[in-house]
Amino acid sequence: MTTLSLAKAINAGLRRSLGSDDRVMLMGEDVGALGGVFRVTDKLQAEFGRERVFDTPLAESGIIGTAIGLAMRGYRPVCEIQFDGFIYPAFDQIVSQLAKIHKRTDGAVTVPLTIRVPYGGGIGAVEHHSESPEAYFAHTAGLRVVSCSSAVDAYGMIQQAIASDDPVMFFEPKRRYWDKQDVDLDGIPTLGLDDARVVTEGTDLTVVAYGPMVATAVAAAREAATEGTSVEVIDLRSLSPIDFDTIERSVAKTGRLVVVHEAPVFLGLGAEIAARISERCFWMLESPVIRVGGYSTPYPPSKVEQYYLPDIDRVLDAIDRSLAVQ
Amino acid sequence: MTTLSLAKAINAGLRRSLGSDDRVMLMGEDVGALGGVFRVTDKLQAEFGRERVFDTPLAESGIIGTAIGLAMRGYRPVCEIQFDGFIYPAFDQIVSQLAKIHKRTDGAVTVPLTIRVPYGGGIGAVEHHSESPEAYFAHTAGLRVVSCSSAVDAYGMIQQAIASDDPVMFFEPKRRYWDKQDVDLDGIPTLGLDDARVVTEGTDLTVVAYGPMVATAVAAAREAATEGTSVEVIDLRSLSPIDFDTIERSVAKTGRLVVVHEAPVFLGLGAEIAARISERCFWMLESPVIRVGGYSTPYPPSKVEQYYLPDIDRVLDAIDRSLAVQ
Amino acid sequence: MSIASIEITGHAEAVALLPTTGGDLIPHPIFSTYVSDVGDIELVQMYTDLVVARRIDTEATALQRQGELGLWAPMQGQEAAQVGSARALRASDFVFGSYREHAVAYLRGVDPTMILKLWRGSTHSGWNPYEVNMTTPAIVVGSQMLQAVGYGMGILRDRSDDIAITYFGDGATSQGDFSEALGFAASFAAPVVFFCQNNQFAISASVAVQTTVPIVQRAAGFGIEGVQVDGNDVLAVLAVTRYAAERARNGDGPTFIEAVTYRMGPHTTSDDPTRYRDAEEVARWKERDPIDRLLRTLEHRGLATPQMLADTEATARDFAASLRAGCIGTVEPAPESIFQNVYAEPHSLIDEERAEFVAYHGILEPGSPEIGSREIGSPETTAGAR
Amino acid sequence: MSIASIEITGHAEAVALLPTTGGDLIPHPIFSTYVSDVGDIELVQMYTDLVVARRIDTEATALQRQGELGLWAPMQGQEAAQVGSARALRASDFVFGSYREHAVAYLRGVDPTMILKLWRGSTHSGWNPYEVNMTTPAIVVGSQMLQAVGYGMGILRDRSDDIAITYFGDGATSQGDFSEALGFAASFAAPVVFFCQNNQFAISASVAVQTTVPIVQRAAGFGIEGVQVDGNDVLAVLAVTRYAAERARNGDGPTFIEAVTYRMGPHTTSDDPTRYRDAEEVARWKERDPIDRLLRTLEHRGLATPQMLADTEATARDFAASLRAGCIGTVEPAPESIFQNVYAEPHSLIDEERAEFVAYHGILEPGSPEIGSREIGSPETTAGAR
Ligand SMILES: Cc1ncc(C[n+]2csc(CCOP(=O)(O)OP(=O)(O)O)c2C)c(N)n1
Ligand SMILES: Cc1ncc(C[n+]2csc(CCOP(=O)(O)OP(=O)(O)O)c2C)c(N)n1
Ligand SMILES: [Mg+2]
Ligand SMILES: [Mg+2]
Repeated sequence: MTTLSLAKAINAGLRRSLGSDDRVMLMGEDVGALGGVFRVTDKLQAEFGRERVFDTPLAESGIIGTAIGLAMRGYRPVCEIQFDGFIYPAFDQIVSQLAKIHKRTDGAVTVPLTIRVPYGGGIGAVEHHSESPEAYFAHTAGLRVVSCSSAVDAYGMIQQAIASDDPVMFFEPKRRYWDKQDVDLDGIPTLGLDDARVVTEGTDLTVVAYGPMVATAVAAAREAATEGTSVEVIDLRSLSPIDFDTIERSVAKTGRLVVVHEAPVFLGLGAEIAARISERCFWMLESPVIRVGGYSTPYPPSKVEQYYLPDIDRVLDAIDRSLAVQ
Repeated sequence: MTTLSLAKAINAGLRRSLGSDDRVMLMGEDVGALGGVFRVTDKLQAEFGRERVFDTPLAESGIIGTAIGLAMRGYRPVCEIQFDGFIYPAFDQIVSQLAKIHKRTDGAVTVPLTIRVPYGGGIGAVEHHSESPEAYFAHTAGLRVVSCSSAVDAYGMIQQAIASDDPVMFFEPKRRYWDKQDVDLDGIPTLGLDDARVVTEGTDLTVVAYGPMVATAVAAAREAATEGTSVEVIDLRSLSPIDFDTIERSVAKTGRLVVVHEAPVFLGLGAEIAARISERCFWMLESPVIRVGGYSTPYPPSKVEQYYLPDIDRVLDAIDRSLAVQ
Repeated sequence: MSIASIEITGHAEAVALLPTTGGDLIPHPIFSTYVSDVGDIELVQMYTDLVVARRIDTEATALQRQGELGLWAPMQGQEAAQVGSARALRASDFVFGSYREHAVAYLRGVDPTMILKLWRGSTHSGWNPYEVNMTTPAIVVGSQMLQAVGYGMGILRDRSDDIAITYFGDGATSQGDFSEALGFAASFAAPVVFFCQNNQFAISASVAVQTTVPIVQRAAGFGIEGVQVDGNDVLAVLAVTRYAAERARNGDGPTFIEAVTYRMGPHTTSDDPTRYRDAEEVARWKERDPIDRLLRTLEHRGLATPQMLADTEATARDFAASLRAGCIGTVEPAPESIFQNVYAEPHSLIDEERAEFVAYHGILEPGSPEIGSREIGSPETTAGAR
Repeated sequence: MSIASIEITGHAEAVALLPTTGGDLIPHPIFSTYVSDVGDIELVQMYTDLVVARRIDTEATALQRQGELGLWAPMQGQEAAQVGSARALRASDFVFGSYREHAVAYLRGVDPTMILKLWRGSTHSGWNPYEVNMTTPAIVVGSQMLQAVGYGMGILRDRSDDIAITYFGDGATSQGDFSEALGFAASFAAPVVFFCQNNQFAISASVAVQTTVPIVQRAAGFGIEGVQVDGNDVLAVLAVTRYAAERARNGDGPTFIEAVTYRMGPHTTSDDPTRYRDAEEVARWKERDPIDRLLRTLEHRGLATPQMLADTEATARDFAASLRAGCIGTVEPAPESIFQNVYAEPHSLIDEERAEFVAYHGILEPGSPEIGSREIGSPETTAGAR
């Protein structure tokens, strides 16, 4: 066991993938000498050389477009998009190419490409550095979308993402980069990349969260416990596909569901979860599914971001509101 | 009253906007001499000149980016994106610029820009010509997203969109371009751009649709009526914001809701509608909200598109399934 | 103007080797040597290529008119640009095309029936890219060049002397992705040939909408060598493409070729070019027809014998007949194929949707009778050009 | 190589007018006349501009270190490029900047306290673009150039002789949007000046990652005239920008300026440049400091009197003091402001969310005590460079 921050756990996972498969490459802006603006690729260029870990010109579409070509040549590129808000120039290459090539070619071409995206707010940053664009990609058929919430998962999931023959959008909760955990560097992940995880067991209500909000949900559950409410917290882990069976099992037990994410509620992941669980658990739900998330506004200046972001209190409020329905 | 196809109604609406406001401009690929690949801008260049109706280089980001600049200079550009599947190169300019400039500048700058997008399938086209990308934009704060379903609405709504001081994504149901209606060219729209419309009144079940699926929903309602089921059909018209009050009023009456769109069900507009109505009408719903839509796959080759698209039968099946829940 | 900055001293005439009126080849100080091995047999072979290419095109257009294809993007006028460049490649090179390179696909060894499948609506592709080392059509204008560059970066890393070549139109050069591709190619010295078929139009937009200077000039701005070639001269195109390929194989990085040609037909079978161009202009380019151009050289050399012409015609006719038969005999995809190949690995949502689909429809045979056709847009729907 | 295609005969040295070591101005056949009106008073004025600009920068950096700003993007080393170009503009011209043009904003008349507000996290903007005819910072690299071109197209349509100028870095030239902007500007002959501050870095990436040839060369590929200028020579920058502006006003369309300069400081206050560049390189550029450069000319002319230097210093000091006071006195936005200005017209969803927000929080005062701060990332969070 090694104690690692979430960022260092991704670094370790990348190192392991680079070490075990010669076809893995890291590319992006500042991933080389600098080691990335969050140091997630720290020292990897020195270790694996400039042919396998390299800086690209400043062009996100170019990064993804060339990575697709590399993948077609048999490589397994891992692209870093520096911040959430800078992924949109690559949208066409991601949505019309990356996501569709396997289908387009009737299965002849696979594109095993991983796109790492530090995302989410809460770090006091300027505009475009705190967004949660995951719903755009989850709505796009042909992509897998995942988000880790802990160092252990970060380490395992990045390797699973790279090993997947499908394109994977790998969303990293940047405000949790410095959260530490003991990681078994020789361990093999116990869950599949698509599986949700019950993080905290409970019986009165289910909270589904992912990425940066898992810690918030767990803290809220702990707080609720002190008031005698038993909250089950599920870490979604995979946003496309979603492990609805795990959610359904939990709601079958609790009868109540709160979904939490930073992205705007309107058409966010919570919409799909609420819609599907409201349908699948129509007779089991004791109160409406409540969604807690960002507002339908651009991400605000950092001086007021704490009012935009879901926090423990807002999750507790939602729990209370759900429990109030009898 | 003049009988016009939906495409010609948009043409007439554009003509009227161009005629009444000198700051309105049309720009895009092939909108000039050709009149657009669907002839929606037919003859407008001849009528209003090359300064006001003009072809651009083949670059969607360039179209939207320069249109933003024109809008900042006081113009009201109307941009045509030739087909749904070609909007993604402009995604960054739409999502990070167009949508956010008003907020970014604390209200100092408004960007009254309309983006026309022929969308949806059913026309036997090759890849990228049949997509329904509206959810991407509806999830984006700062944009208004609308879709017309009839010539009358097309004529009124395009003028309202152009007159709006907000950026408006104007989705045109291309497979309905040739559907005709009597249009009062001097009429003033009776509904606001944000308002939904009850197209068919009914008491047993509500079907919400928009754009190309309204005709399908109406046909299904007609069919259901012959079997003694009274279906109320709502044409959403505005996808962001959504007129939930109108939907809620209807569901309060019928207790059952089916949502239909061509876009994939997963994180499509139906997800938000189902989530919100399941919450707002928790005690009124007699059966789960059922969503009928595209599958979570890229839009398929045209020889099988009829299996991908919702049709009357699939809507009727959903109605039956909803009614079967007692 | 040239002050204190870059001087563009002008770009030479487009390279040409075949005389326009017949007669001896035009000597070129650099490029002639690149086709010094091309003798009578090779010229006749290229002539046959051109004739077959045109026949593929006319037959496909006819099939579209008869309802067998949903759409077709004719290449008439551009055969030399495609044949000349494709003939410069090795089998192990990789082609990233747009949607109009039917002759290139044919020369890569794609069964032309497979080329038609996409336009018929039976698939988004038609062939396995790895079997012929050529991608299936890229419909999003500008999307394929970056992929070619990335593929080229992979070639470099493999220490291979293969190359990647990417085809695109004049319109495509306005897309940001195209410029990014030039930038990445230059920065990584990728072994890529950028092959622009400047056919003067992007649907209705004249090339003058895209650029105020010759397109070839774009390359120099990225430090990439550019060559302009007469795109209706199959020999010159062969020469410059061989030259560019050689540079790439030698580690000299990317080259940009602008083949100046003309789209004789409509943009696609849905297009109406009379709305935006003069018959006169078309007539002028008709005189520069690439097949006639080569034929005049063959005549000059006494190679255009009745026997040769009859053989060529027979080849083209047989070809067209088998193309037609293949097209009409297409086995349509099974409805359930919608759910195939969305992902390479299992995916719970796809499985669920497929199960619902099967429960609703039952298992349907490939080419099942059409359902819900009353819901598909009216016949006029395809009238708009695409 | 130059065969059969474009010949790039080389681009002249970057334009320079101020001698590096003091002494008389360097005469230039074209550009000297553009600054013939610049006498002693104007030179001293520009010197003051440069000194104040640097003080804004150092003060802001200090404020960031003290926790008053979340981040700052220093412009040290680039003052001449900004001051020289901004001084070439009219008030009615419109500036589309990136995020580092603090000196430009200052010269447009933006109260520097307003410049800081964005970096403090109190707003995304800081000033009303229409009051000073300059946009607030564009954080997405490459996004502003197309907007400048569109604005320029509007100027044309208005038959005005205003111009638009857009600032961006060397890294930004790799973005597709930049090339599209050049293309649109050329096609529409838009009155736009493209002003590239090539400060040699895009965060850690040397300009060599972006291009293998001088950036100025890019323009010619689009048929746009390019001029390379010594970006640390405020007079030369003034001259070439006046030249470019004149061309635009005269209807001669866009011009591209590459100002060769150096980012002396970190990319932002979060950056650690020791990871990617030598102290030696930095030292070499220190010798080319733009303020010292002008000072030497002032000395040569006897203008660098103790009085002048003291005055300048006093101006800068007062400026810094008021900047600091303004920053610390910033009135923070009210929490409810989240919902303001999302749309210009009423929007039911925003209304609903705002109502819920108010019901939950009550009405909060501007600069309300922080809530939920335990939920915001740990302090180390801002350690990564941005
Ligand atoms: C991104 C994108 N925008 C628009 C279109 C619609 N479209 C199809 S072909 C075409 C013109 C392409 O012109 P060019 O690049 O010159 O190629 P050509 O058709 O002449 O071979 C356009 C605008 C598209 N396919 N992709
Ligand atoms: C689209 C986009 N990608 C990445 C970033 C992150 N980023 C911020 S500044 C920067 C470097 C910009 O370099 P350059 O254009 O040379 O400007 P400079 O910072 O040197 O002034 C990067 C990569 C961004 N802001 N926008
Ligand atoms: Mg063309
Ligand atoms: Mg720079």
